[in-house]
Amino acid sequence: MIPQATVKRNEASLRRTEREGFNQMNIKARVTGALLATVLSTTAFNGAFAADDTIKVGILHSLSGTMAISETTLKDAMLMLIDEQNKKGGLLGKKLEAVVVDPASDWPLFAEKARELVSVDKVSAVFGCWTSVSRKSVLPVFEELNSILFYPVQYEGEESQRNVFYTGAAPNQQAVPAVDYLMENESVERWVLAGTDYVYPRTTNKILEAYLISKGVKPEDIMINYTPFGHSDWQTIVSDIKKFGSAGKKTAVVSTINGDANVPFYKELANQGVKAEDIPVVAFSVGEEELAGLDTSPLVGHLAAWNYFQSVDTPTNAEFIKTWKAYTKNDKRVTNDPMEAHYIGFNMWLKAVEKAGTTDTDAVLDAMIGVSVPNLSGGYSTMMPNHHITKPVLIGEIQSDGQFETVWETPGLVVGDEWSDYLPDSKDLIADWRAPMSCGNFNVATGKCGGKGS
Amino acid sequence: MNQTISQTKPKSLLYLDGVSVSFDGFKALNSLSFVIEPGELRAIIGPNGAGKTTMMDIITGKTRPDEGQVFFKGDIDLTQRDEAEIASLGIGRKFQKPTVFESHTIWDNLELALNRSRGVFPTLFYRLTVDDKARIEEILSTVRLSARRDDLAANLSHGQKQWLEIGMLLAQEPELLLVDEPVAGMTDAETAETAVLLKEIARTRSVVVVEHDMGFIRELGVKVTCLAEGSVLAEGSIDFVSSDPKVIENYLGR
Amino acid sequence: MITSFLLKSLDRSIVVVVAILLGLAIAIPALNLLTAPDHPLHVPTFLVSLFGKYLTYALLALALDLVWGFCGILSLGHAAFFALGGYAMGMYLMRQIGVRGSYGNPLLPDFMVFLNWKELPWFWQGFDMFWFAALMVVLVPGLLAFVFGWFAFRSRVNGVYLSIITQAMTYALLLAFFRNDMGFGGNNGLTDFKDILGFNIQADGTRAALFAASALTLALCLVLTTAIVRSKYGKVLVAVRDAESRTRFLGYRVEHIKLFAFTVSAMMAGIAGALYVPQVGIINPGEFEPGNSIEVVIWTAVGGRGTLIGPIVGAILVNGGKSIFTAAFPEFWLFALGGLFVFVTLFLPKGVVGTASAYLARRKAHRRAADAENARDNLVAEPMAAE
Amino acid sequence: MYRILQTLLITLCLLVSAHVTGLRAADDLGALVSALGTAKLAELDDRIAALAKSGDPRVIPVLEALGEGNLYARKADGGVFLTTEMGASLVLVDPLDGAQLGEVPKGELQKIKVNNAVRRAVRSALGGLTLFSADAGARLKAAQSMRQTPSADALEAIETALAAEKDVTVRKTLDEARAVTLLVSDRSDDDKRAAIKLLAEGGGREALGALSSALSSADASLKPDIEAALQRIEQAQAFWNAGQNVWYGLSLGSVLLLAAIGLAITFGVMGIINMAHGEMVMLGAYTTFLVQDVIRGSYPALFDWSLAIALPLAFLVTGVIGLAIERSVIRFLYGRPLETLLATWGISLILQQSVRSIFGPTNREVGNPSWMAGAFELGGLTITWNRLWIIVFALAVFAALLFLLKRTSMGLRMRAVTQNRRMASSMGIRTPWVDALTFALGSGIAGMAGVALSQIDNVSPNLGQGYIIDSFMVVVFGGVGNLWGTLVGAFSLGILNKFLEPYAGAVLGKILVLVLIILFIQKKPRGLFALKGRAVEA
Repeated sequence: MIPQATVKRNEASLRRTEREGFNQMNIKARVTGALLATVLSTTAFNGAFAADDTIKVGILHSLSGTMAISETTLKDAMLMLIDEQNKKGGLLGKKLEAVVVDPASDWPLFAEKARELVSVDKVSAVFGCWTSVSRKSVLPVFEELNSILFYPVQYEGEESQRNVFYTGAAPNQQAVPAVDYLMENESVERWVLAGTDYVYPRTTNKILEAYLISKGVKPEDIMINYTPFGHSDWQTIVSDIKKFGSAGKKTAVVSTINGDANVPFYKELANQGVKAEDIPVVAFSVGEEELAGLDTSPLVGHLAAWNYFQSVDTPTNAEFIKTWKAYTKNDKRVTNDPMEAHYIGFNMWLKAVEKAGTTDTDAVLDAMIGVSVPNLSGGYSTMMPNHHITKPVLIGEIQSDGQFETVWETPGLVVGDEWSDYLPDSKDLIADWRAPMSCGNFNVATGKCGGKGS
Repeated sequence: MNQTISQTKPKSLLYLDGVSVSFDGFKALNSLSFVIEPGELRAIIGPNGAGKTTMMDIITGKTRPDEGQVFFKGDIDLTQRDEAEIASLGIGRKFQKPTVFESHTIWDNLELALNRSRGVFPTLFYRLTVDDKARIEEILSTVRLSARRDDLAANLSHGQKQWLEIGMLLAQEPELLLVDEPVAGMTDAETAETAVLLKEIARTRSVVVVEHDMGFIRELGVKVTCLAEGSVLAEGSIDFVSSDPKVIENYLGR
Repeated sequence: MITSFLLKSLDRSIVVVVAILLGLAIAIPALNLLTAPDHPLHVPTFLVSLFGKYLTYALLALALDLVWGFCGILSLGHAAFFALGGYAMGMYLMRQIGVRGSYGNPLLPDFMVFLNWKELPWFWQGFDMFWFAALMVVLVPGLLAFVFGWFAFRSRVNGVYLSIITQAMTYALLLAFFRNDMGFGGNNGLTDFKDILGFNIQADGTRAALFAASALTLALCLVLTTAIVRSKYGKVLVAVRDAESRTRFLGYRVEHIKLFAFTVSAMMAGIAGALYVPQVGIINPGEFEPGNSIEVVIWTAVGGRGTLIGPIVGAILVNGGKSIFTAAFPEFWLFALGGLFVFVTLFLPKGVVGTASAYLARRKAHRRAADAENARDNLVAEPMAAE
Repeated sequence: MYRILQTLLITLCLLVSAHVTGLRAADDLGALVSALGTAKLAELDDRIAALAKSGDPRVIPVLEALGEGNLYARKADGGVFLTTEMGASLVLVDPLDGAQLGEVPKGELQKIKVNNAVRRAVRSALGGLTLFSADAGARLKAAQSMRQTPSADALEAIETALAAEKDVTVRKTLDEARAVTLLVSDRSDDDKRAAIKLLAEGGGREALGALSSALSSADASLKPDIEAALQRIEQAQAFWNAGQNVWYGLSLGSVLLLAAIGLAITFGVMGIINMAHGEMVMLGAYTTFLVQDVIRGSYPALFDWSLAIALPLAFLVTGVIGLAIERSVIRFLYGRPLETLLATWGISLILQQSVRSIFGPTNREVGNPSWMAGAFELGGLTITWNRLWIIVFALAVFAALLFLLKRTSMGLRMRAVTQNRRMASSMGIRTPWVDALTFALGSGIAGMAGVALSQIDNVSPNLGQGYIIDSFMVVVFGGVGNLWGTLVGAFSLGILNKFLEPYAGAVLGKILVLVLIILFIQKKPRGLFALKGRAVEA
């Protein structure tokens, strides 16, 4: 019985690289696998994978529930990247095999599925998560089982973990430059920090508030507002913004409003006539994907800060967009920043595995630091010892075709700063995962690993 | 009339005075007054919508009157109490439509109705005593359901359900029993038997029977009150009431 | 006769289920800890936690069944009690982290540090002690249920209205716990736990022990609910379900009867939540999601409400299915899940266990009817013969 | 003064450079336009000013195109053109004489990049140029833009325009623009005082902004006047704020009403705990998307009619789906209301996932027709058109439904069946058919609500879930089975919510509303408009 199961899996994995056969075989194999694993709960294939001739990559993105709207695209992007790599001959002479699961926007399920990917499917690395809470939920799993997670979304920072690589932006790679831009180019003096009430906006706004005050902005010129997830009635808040903006000083809105709530927010902005020339809104969570659901012509000129825009004019990007459209068989599919983050992360992992000559976690973790791969905006991104990467910061204005046009960009690359310099409790902390320090929260003031201590 | 009633209040078992209630403008009871003496068996007749069921709702605390007084045993104000309290005071009620606990056995139905402490914890730790067992057996034979004690109440015939409900009322040991149309849907034989049963019950307590079946009421042979449009139309023996022209016009319609 | 038969068979099946649970409580940890990883009977830790989670869900469904199946109160807010119990446990686990947090603050959890909280809020006091947290696990959901039920049952809020306001309750709690200002970690909730009662929460031994604890608790609660349901109080519960005003006219204080069941049920749900959290490693406001409460109802319905084993079977079936399908058909599993709910309501209104036992009962009844046919004459002659 | 000098200097330089490099340019204007093509973002500001300075009306279309991002430079020779899009290519138009110059692939041209600063410059330049336009609308826009961004240079132009202006509305705006501009100029304090007085009387947010910025730079002697004016405006604003809150409340109430009204039929009248109700709303929104998609692709001229087309279609689509659901599932569940909850929850999962499979998980674009975009001012209230139409639409649907139920024979049958099924069927009403139609009606109305909600919310598979709980709250709060209850419930919850929001914040406000509903149900266990009487509890 045991050999039978193994044979089945192998057959399945052989064919899995073909897109057409992919779903069916995958389903079959996985049903068998999962049934055996969960129902019989035997060890039918513990250790039976050693001879597998594929390298498995886990994809942990919600395909249903509230986050499917953002995460499904990333799943498709990963499948495309894996597909492309297999066309180029795979990795270490083996084919790559994607293992897709659906954590269904349910945070505890993220942890369960992560555990399943690592301990049952024996994947070599996992690409996944979107929300901070899903990442927090799976962190202990990756730590315990010693596997690797690539996290592709901009986040609040304040974290550096041995088994996680953060390929999205830290606050200093997005929020701070955006505020700088508005201060310098638009001479903004009054600020509305509007966000969804969760940890990313809270932290980002804390950092921004400290930063703005350090730049001489008066506290009464800062208005902070939080709304629940999926907030859809923005009338009061938009009119408050207008009111706040009519104090005779140039005003801007820094929006950390999340996903779904953005469409009604922008619709209300447009209808109440808040023009970018008067009160520009700069957003950190609005990308091409979010704008696809909107008529953007009344929103022209509102801003977003990212590390990548689809409109970036480089040959690598053009190639990437072409492949993406061909892969999804949809000429209107857009690309966005988290997709680029997966692109960078995936290529870094490939390179690190080649460098290490194995997919063994410890070896890859060591090899990752210092790896440098091209990003889509024409430069190179490097994995830093704090497991964050270097990126350019781009400020773009919304165009009437739903794209962004870069109006400003940092002269060089910005290194992701995991522990913000503007928060009192984290300014003394750094992360460095190279030996001998190997610490995610080293306190430079006390010279000890393990946070602030006291 | 009011004067005589207030004089009878202290010794009467049930005392209603000037009770009115309306639903969405419809006056279901209009200054209704009457008295039940201890040990009395009283029949109440009246056309549909005369307020018979509403009267029972008020006595048992299901509906609060807009105005008027309702006293039990002289000085217990029923308008201030809820159903459970009133039931514990000793007023039992049988519904028009037989209402028994269908997913319980006949035995369990009676056990639940037994007049024992009804709090959460007493029921939680209740054990069937020898006395209780004997009492249930006794009622079972009174209502002629001994043979079916372990059957689900749902499986009883309509008439049997009526009896079971009467049995439950007996188990409750009320001082006053309100019975709403006990013979509706019964065969003649069952009707006659029910009359016997009610008379038997009335020996130890007061009973108020609401019924349309004039034959049945005649069989009971007790004082009759006729209600119409929410107040008392006539009161007296069955012959007296049924010869009253107002009653004939309003109810008997001959 | 049918009832007594049903009761007897129920008795037997409950004994069987309790025995299975006790067996699992010993066998699974043993197979996990004592066998080598490549042994054919080895149970990987991954599955131990997964099964442990199912058992806590089963306990939650059992708690719901006590009020829904036996008392007719369809609570669409039971996940709230579950989550509150979970939060109480989460707070204890959070306090155990101590200086091992990212910021090394001995008193404040990480999320408070980076939101600049200066001191521990009053409602976090005491949670460093396990006994206190354990007490809160039952007291907080119990108290909420008591207060909520006190008002609702006294005003005779019934049926759909009650369901909707329980939903409003869990929705309001969801929004409240989402707020970072509440001091429960906002959307991220509580996570990154280190140890429980001094044992490393990620160690295989701890996981096995948690599994065993879940199985034992479930068995205990099953026995407890059986006792409740079997007592005269349990009969009153069913009476309230079937004919509430009749019960009232018999002199029972229906609001007290309901309140007790509701509170006990909420406490059980709280315990389930407390066992759930250390096994999945996170508690966050998502657990208050009204959809979660509806799912619990569905597990109960699938298994069979009004039977004590049904909810346990239902919770394990549906969640097991979910685990398999989310991995096997990530894009299509919702169709399967949705289809299952429609199928069960249409074709198995009594649930899996209900239908099975009704089938058995019918077969038995048939046999009995045949006997009765033969004995009819005797029956008329001797009314007591059927006893 | 400095600014004028600066502009003059730069214009001079430009003119010189244009002469030097632009020997081939026919005239100065041409050179100025071409200079846009080679400018960096930071330089554009000044080159726009230079163009504006020319005062030539031919500049207007060029600046407009620049602001809208339709001005391109040819990569080959740097020539600057107005363009209109034609598929993958652009139609070139000569910037000055408006001659069509044929189609060119996009790749050959380079868009002249603009940012907000440039757009502002374009706006104020256009303001100066169109102040004397023959079209009153254009003049009004110009006056508004001058009021928005006052610049002392423009004062004389405004005054000239004011002298000639006949149109009352334009005059009023110009008056305000003059006052605002005067405050930043170096006119006498008396003039300024008069301006302050005028602004204080007119009120409005722009005045507030202009006055508060003037406060910081004004002479000490003017400060008390400005402060008094500010206070006066703020008082007036406080009054309007209350009115604005009522409006927002009504608007939120109308959204709640729309979301709940279909449920008032399926749940309120039929007693089905219809968890798939939100998905019907979602399907209505997707129907709108499909209609707009077809229109965008094939009949762009019909876009303003898209909602009118989508409404009956959405009603049909969701009605038919509702019919199918009723016939295949619900009809087996009458009399078991709590089980309808489970089955419809299952159906809602299936519908959601179907939409996700067909349309993808991401948001779909549904645009506002022009008559639903923008806002107008009513006294101190800002009223957005889409909200206004949604209120009108919600009330219309409500009225139509009321009429249908109370005044038509179909409605009579529906009420008969839901009140006493057995009696109705014995009177010859085909109850199954009426049930199916009633459910279809409820679903169809939910679909129409979806058309309206697509105008203000995401069109995504999750759309319905956001409304389902609120809808149930509204129906239960209003009293199950009572349409008027739903109406009153929706609007009172909407207004309550909006009055709580400024004090408690959006989240806490919502929590408070929920708690209040729970408490209210204790007080009135059957909602606001409960049916009373004996029959209810029997």
